[in-house]
Amino acid sequence: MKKECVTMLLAGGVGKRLGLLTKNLAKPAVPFGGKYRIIDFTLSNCLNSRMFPVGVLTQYSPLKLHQHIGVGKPWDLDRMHDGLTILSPFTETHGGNWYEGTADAITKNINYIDNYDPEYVLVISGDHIYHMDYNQMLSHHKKSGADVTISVLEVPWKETSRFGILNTTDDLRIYEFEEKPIHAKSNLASMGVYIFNWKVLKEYLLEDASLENSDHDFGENILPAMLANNRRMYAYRFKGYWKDVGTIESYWEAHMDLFDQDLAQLLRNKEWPVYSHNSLLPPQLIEDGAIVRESLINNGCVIKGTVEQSVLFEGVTVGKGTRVSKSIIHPGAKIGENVELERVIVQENVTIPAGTTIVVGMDKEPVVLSNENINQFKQLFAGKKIKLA
Amino acid sequence: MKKECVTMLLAGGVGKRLGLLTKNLAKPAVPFGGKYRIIDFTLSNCLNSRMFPVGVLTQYSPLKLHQHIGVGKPWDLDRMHDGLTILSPFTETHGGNWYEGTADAITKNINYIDNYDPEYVLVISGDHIYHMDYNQMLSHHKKSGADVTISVLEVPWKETSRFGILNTTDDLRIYEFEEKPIHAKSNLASMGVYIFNWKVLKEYLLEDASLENSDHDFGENILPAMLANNRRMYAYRFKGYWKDVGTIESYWEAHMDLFDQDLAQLLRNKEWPVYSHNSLLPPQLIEDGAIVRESLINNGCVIKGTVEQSVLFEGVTVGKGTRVSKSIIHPGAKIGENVELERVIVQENVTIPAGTTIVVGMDKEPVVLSNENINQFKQLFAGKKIKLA
Amino acid sequence: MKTMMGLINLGQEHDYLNELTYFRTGASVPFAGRYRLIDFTLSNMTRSNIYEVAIFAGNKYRSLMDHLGTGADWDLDKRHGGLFILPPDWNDPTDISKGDLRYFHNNFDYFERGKSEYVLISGSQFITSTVYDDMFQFHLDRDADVTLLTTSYPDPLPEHRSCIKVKMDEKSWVTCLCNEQENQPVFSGVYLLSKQLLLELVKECIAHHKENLFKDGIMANLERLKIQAYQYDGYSSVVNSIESYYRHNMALLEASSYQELFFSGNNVLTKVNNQPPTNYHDTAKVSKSLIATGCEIDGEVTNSILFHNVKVAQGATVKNSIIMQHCQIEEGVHLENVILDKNVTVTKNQALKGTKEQPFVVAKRRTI
Amino acid sequence: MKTMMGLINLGQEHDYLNELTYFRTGASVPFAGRYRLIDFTLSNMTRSNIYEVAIFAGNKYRSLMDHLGTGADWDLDKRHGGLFILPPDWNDPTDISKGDLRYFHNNFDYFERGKSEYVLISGSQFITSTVYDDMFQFHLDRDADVTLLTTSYPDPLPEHRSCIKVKMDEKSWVTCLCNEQENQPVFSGVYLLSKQLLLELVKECIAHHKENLFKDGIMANLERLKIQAYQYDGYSSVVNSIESYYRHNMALLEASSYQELFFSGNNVLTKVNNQPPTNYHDTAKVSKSLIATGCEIDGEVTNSILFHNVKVAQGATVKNSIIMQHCQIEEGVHLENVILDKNVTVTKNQALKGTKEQPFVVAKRRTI
Repeated sequence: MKKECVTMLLAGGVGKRLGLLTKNLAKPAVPFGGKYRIIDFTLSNCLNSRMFPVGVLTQYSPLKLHQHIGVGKPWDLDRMHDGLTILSPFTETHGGNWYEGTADAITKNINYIDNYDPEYVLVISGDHIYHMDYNQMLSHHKKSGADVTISVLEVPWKETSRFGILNTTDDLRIYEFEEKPIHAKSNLASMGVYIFNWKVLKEYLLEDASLENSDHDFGENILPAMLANNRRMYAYRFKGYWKDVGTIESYWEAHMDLFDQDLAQLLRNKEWPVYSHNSLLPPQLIEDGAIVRESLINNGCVIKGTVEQSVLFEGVTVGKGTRVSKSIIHPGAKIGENVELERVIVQENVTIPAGTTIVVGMDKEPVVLSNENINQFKQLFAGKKIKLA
Repeated sequence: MKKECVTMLLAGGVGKRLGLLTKNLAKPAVPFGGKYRIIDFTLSNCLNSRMFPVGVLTQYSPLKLHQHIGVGKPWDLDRMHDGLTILSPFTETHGGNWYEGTADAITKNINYIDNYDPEYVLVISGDHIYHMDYNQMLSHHKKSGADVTISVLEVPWKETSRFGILNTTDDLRIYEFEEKPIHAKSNLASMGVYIFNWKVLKEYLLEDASLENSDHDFGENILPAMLANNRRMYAYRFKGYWKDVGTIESYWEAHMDLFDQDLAQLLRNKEWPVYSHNSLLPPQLIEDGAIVRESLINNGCVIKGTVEQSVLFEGVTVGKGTRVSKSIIHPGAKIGENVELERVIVQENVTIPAGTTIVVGMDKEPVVLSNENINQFKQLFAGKKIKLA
Repeated sequence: MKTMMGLINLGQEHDYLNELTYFRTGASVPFAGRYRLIDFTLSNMTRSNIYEVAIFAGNKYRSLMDHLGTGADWDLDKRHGGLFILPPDWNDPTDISKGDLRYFHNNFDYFERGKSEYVLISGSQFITSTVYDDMFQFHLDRDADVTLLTTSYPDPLPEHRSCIKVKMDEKSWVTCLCNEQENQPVFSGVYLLSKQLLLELVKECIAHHKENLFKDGIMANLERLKIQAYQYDGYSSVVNSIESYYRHNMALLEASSYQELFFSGNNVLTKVNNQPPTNYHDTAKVSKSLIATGCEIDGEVTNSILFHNVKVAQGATVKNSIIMQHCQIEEGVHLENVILDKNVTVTKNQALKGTKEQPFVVAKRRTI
Repeated sequence: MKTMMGLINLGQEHDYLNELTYFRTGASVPFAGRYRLIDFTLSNMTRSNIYEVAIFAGNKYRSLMDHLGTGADWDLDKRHGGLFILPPDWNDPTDISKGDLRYFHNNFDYFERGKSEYVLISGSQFITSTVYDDMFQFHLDRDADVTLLTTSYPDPLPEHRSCIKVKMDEKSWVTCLCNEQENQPVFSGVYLLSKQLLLELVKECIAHHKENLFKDGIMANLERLKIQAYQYDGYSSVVNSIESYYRHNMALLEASSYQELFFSGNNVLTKVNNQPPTNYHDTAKVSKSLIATGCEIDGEVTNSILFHNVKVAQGATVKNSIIMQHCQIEEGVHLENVILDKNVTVTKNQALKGTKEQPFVVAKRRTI
């Protein structure tokens, strides 16, 4: 079956800087926004842009991720011939075959792509929170006659040192990459969204695969090689919210962004819906005496206490006399009575015992609570309030 | 979600003795019977016995197999909470995690099984052609109070040396295993279908996992250890057709068995249907002058020549003046004009050039034809008839 | 293995919910913040090892078809078995059947094709969350012809008046089925019999120009058939009037009832609607309320039920009310003892007030 | 991105296939050994980047619902978009609409909900295998109000008599739509317009008490609307009578027609039926025939079409006939120029014979 463009979604990231959140979970599978997992934003972009087939490349701790994605039903990507396929590393006749880098992951699936005999390949990752119409970018790519188009975001000049920066001519042709430059010449940061002409990309992938000391990585190897060969590489300006939730702090921030009236549209934009598995729990019950303000709450929550500036995933209970503030509570967590939580992230199914107080100051990194460390906290600070300020 | 029994389907087999048929294909994915793949029989057994959830353990060359199985739709195993899950090896934080034996494959998925908190685990493999009601075997297992029940088949005494033989007391309690015994004491051969009490099995799996020089194999390690400990192990008699299509010869034989009126029921038993993906091709067209006898033909075939005692998968064309006899033709193969084929297996999408003759005698192993070797045959025997007799 | 198929017979249910059933059959009336009445029966069936369910669709079945879709949300989008919506589409000129028997007559082939030997029949007005496996085992163990699911209510309510009461002997064989006002166990409308017996009774009823399977086939044959009563003690309610509909919605605001109905067993399955979590804004004031996802709340909500995607503006108050999906409550509005059907907009500063016995019901798509 | 939704309008089609449409709508009549007539249109749509398809179901729609199931077999079992079967289920007492306009009136919300700006409308009698993407691009490029799919037949056949003929100028703007007997391009029943225009025309027609969207909304407005004709040259046929039905089935026994219809593009999608390969026994003698899977053949079959699961016993002969699924032809039977609807049994030594112009049609489930 011939398709104009095949999408390859890199979902193998380890997400080291997310600490406990990615202990047994691939980064794209980390819960987000009271209902979603991070990868839902990218998969919904694929559906809303009508960009399929989609090959999803997984590697690290993929169990939950595979369960979540399944055959792509929530995103209508369960299609007969051009839907979603999970591409994990697999055994061949002689031993294993792990992906050794982002480019290597594509190289090992050249057959999958060639099945569709495409003109273009869209490469994206499942790590970011944003809405984007890839189809528009593809139209732009076709018009410009580029070999590669890289989507870029204008970032504040003072933050350029945190990003991969693209230096371009006025017509957005790229002549230089700078990884986290101290003195940036441009504020156009790469979003990790690429469209390649497949013929060109394939050539570079095969070349790169034969190099022994290559990391087989797009940013490190493939794109620089193309630039060195003077390939036509263009930047494509993206406007809108885009966030790499790569650290605990940015993960927490992205949630607080959801209380901003404008950014609330990230979840409730009817023109660009974000899809996920639906909760099977009954509506939330707000009991007599509860106070709920500036918060996002999902099905099955039972609230007796106070919830402020917090995001509660499904099935969370909040006991009487308890205050949950500036926090993110993952599915099924049970917060006992007379608890005080501020700026914490409570993991799935964790029970916070009655009387616990954990208040984290704005200058400290939010604390991730698991069943293990909540016990340590309890032992360490038995009877005392924990303030990390 | 609690379930009484979890099914674990071992589908990682290499199938070495099937030669070309398993060059790039896991054995369970090898085409069978004009429409099916070998694993369809086991998966249909699971549906017809209402034995789910099913965890399918894959490892070697699983691409086609994964595509074929998907989420289990053809077998109605695409269920919300208790359907089919593909369990491939995956990476953990530190390196890879290949399955090292049949028992190891289960050990590495203890969490999957424990999710359902089952009393029993049914272990089967995706390599055999048979109809079996596993639910009946489970009832028997429960009644007998066994720790393990092993399904057995009475084989002709002269063939006992080809099987794993179980020696039992009169009430079918197992007291000894013999692998391919020269002088068998019993003709009860194991079919590789086991039901374990999960608590007992788990104990043995964990014990075995800690042994350095174990092969982590059910037949080699787990069952002998249980026997040594005097666990209650019983045989369960199965009656009916059962075939391990482990060699080219037995693969061919099993196809010829389909012309036996009784065994034809293997494919057309309405009480025990075998499900697979449906062909999307139009009905077969038998043209003027064609002769078709004692054959099974699928959709999309266009027959101008003669077909006898053969099985044609979908989309096969047979040219004018051609005779196909005692052969198995995989999907999409094109047999040119004036060809003569006897006792061959033509692989998917292979083109047999006009005028080719390949006749294999009954004393030789049937020949598997691929696009590569058909060219070699052509060069070697240009203009000559090939008779392997 | 003996198995049951499910049959939800809406062919004999009336449109008893006034404004709420102007455009839809009773079974598809929204309930408890995210469900439709039929979801309870349907979920009970699909959890009970029932893999094929037929629905006699009655009239006004379009919203029902829309709600049920492919059946995927109940795990019924299957190739073998699955969900069969059987609307009244009669084309047989020789057909003499009447009442709900017409559905059987015109769908005989469906029953013949099905593989299950037993049929579990239910309506949509008995609301509970359970599985029928124990009842099935009970039916087999007792070797009954028919088994009725009964339950008892310590304090009889008005809605139980029209229910059939069941008298039985000490071995739970049914001795009398009638509408007496005594406090007897109530028949839930759920019963179980073999397919063979069912089809015999249907044929007999049609041949004798009868109109109602249960009344004419089962009740009238009480002497001849061996009928068992299977007593069920879980949380349940009967919804057969606006008043009982309102009351049983409101009952779920009690944490104990909410827990009993929704958290004592499996989940009640319903149509997926992909709403984001509900957004409580700065000025929101919510208490004792059941709130679905996708709502945006700036106002005050007390003792009420909001379905998905309801907006309550700042300065609006909603009290003792049921507000269905996609309603908009604008600034300064006051609602009390009101039921708004879906897609209703109440414009600025309007006030609507009913009583608890007679809530004010607004039909769907109105702007007030 | 501009997108189309599909609408298969059976609301204005008649039951023109005698015995074959006694119990089913024309769209669900079996065709070409494994399909139903509607499969062709539906497959064309789902291949054309059309992700939502509505069907105005007409009468006798039960077999249609049964055939379409969840829509999975056409990749239409989706959460957003998908397949919507809209049967005649009218409950609006204020409804004054007539004819196929009633379907629009009673399903306005469906059209309003849909996301596509364009609607491709089709009946079920034009049989071809194609995609509509080029026609859509043509419509956009020409900036037309309406685009009609037309085709030409070098040798006009009886079935083309009742088709609408299209006259156009050199820029393919339509100048005349009429039923003249001249050999003009034939309108296929497939046309395309914006949803906005469609709904305007519908409202206008209803307000003026009209009865037929195409006749009263499009043909009558030929002056006012900019109508393009998009000429299509692929293999096609029009099936609107028993005679044309029989002839176009038989045409597919020619290898060239078979290849053109089935192998020139994508597959025609139909309901999955899980049949094993067809079994040709020792005494089978088959030539020039189209055979579906699941058949068991011991007898002689010439110039015929067998649907799935047909049994032809030893000594039976089937000639120039169409035998639908699950038929049993017993020993010694002779059939010639016959159409057997499904589930027909022809008992030993019976002979049935029709003519090519008037084949002998046997309604389903008969035993002869």
